[in-house]
Amino acid sequence: MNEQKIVEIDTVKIKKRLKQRKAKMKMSLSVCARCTLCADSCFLFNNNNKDPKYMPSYKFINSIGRIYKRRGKVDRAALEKIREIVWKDCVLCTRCYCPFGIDIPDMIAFARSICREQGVYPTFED
Amino acid sequence: MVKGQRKPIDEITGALEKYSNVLNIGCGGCVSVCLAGGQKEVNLLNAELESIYKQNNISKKIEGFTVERQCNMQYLDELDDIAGGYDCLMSMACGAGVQYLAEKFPGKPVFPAINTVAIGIDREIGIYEEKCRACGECVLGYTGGICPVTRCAKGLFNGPCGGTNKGKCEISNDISCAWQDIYERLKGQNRLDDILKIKEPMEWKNQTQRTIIQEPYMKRYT
Amino acid sequence: MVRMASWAASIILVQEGLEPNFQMVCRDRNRLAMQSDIMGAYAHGIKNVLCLSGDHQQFGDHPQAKGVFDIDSMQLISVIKNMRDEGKFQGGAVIHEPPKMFIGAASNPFAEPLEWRAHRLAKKIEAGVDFVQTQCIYNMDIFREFVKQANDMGLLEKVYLLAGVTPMKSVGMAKYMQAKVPGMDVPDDLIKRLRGAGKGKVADEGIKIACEQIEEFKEMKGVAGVHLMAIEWEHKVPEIAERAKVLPRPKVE
Amino acid sequence: MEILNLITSDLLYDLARGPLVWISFLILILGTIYRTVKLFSFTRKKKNAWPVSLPKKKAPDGDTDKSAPLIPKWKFTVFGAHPVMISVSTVFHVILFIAPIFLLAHNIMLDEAVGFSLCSFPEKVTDYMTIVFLVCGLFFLLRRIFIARVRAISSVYDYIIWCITVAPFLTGFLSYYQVFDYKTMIILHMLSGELMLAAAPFTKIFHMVFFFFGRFVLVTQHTIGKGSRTW
Repeated sequence: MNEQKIVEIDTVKIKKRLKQRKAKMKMSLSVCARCTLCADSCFLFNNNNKDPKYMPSYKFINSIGRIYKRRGKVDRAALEKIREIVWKDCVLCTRCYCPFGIDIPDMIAFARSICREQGVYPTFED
Repeated sequence: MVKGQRKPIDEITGALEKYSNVLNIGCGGCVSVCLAGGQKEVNLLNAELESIYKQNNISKKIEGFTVERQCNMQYLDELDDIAGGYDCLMSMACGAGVQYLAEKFPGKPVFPAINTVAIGIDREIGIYEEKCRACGECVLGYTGGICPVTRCAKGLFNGPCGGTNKGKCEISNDISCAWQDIYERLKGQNRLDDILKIKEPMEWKNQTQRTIIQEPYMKRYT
Repeated sequence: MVRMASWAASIILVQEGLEPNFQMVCRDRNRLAMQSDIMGAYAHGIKNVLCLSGDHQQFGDHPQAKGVFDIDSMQLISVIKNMRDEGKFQGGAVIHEPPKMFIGAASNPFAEPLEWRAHRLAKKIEAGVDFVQTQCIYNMDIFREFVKQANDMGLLEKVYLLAGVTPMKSVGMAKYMQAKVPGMDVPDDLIKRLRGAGKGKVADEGIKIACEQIEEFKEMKGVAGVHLMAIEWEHKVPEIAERAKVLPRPKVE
Repeated sequence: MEILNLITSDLLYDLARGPLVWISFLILILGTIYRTVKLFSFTRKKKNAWPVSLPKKKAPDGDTDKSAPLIPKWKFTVFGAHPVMISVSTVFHVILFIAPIFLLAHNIMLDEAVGFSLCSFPEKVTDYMTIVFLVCGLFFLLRRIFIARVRAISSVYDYIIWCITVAPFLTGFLSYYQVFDYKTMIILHMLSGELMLAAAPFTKIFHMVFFFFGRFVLVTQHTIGKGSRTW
């Protein structure tokens, strides 16, 4: 089947991509007050015994947030963890609520596209 | 994605009349994106129903649950332990989701709370526009990316008809003539040759239920 | 509005010794019904068929009806031509007694985009049309331009173009047509002229205008004839024809 | 002891009540302007993406909820989901803004410095306000420590910001009642207040501006009003 090619993670490329949408992402990440009011707007959070890992804020802080924090210098293992978050824990239904109006789905989608570009995406073995 | 719209409340209460224990099932897919059938809408509809029943002194239990997508059995399986306790199910998914849910629980009445309207696009949050009728034989390549099946009231393939009225459709001044738009776009791209050819009658592929098997999976299923 | 089926009315006309023009619209029938009707009409001696898309069902008193529009007028022309010349139905089956139909279509020189109209006529000709009836003509400038363009493209040698003429009964009718009827171009000058005719003489002026038009069409290169549509004024047709000096009817074999 | 000496030194006292106040206000104002301008610069005016005319009817199938009884809409807002959190948060933020502005002591100083002052609340009112504020702050802190979902996304940074926000109120309150050494407290009060002002534009406290931008200006599903800009 479609074997996922193991390729070197190109951190330069990630950095370049981060730069493209730096303003919006950094602003969104920096103003998040960690208030957790977004939690209940995610039906996955409600369906999974209110497990914090399904909170919209948790998902973006630990995906795109993590990539930004390390300025793109992430390794394959980190990206694979992020893959689990952005594909398995989020369906991009775009319905999360943020009291400040932070565009969470866009950040998840951006994390997805960075992962995809690095050859890290859901495979058929999952 | 698929676009839907909630049914009028009277129709919903009418459908549920004989049942006292209802599970309202939302869908986190397309209908959630178009603000018609996600978790939030499930909660809203349930609250609305509860207040109606309370007003009329009817005792009914209405509960909600939202699955990732109702068009995939894997996600419907989440309902195995839940659905048993209800005497009817209501689905806020598109027509496909409702049918798959009904197939999963053949012994239970399943009612739709949504009218599935179209395959469409998000113009803005809350404004959705039909773009495709899933005719099964896409002609967008020669019509400049404007669908005559969806947009032309008569579904003409060799338009525009004589009723075009200053770029508007004959049936309404609010609808722009699809074929005028096709003409303008192709003219801009210097591709008018495309519509000079006579387009043969369609082979309508949406006349019977269709099943598709993607090429790489042919071997697996045939 | 529901009217008697065109094939039925046509049969009555055949029985009266006239040569009817059987109209068929894509709105009401799918390709099977259309081909079946063509066969039936031909069996009753109907020889002309006018292929139209049809007004949308939203007009009239049955707006909820489902429009068929299985094929469009262009495709209908091809289908009938294929029946006549190749002796085959659209599905490919052989017709033992192909209907020898004289195929007609409509053309509207006044709908946007104007410069495309001649091209659409060209498509109809390529599809196999024998004669074309135009929309009611009021804006002569645009019509002349259209005929010139069609002549330049060599279209009018391949098709009989019948210019549509509808005499105006009243100023109200002209204004209604100008504002409400899609694909109709009624210039302000015409309304002014009708108004200028004075009380009780508007109808006469309307007929006079129609006659002037017909005179011009007689001379116009590429115009084969006139299609006189005296809307809700059918009893006036003989009078108008007489005044336009198009009587007696030419014998056609 | 060295540090205590330094804190209570006249030099630091003069510094804190003199230039540092102006510097911190300058940072607050310029920083806020800078970041707000930036917000506008990387968002753009929203163009109408819909066709010139929309169908006049509500929808093809006309869902008119006229027959539906009015359900309390607030139940489906964030207030309905977390009434306590939202109430506490609102009170906290309101006091955060108005208490310092209308505090008598601040206004007297303002009057001495520039010869102009705002009206003041009675001292008793600001006193209670401060107590309420501190209770709210405590609520936030406990929430951050004990509620799993909040803990899951909390880091040292969040606690630091919490300290920066609460410290001026705590020290102000303590100095007013002359608990501990007054001079130390008042210097700490001034320093922490200045730190909060200076930090606001460049930390997550900037949500004070982003909140209004995100909810009133940007177009999202939860925009209040129509919204005019998009990313």
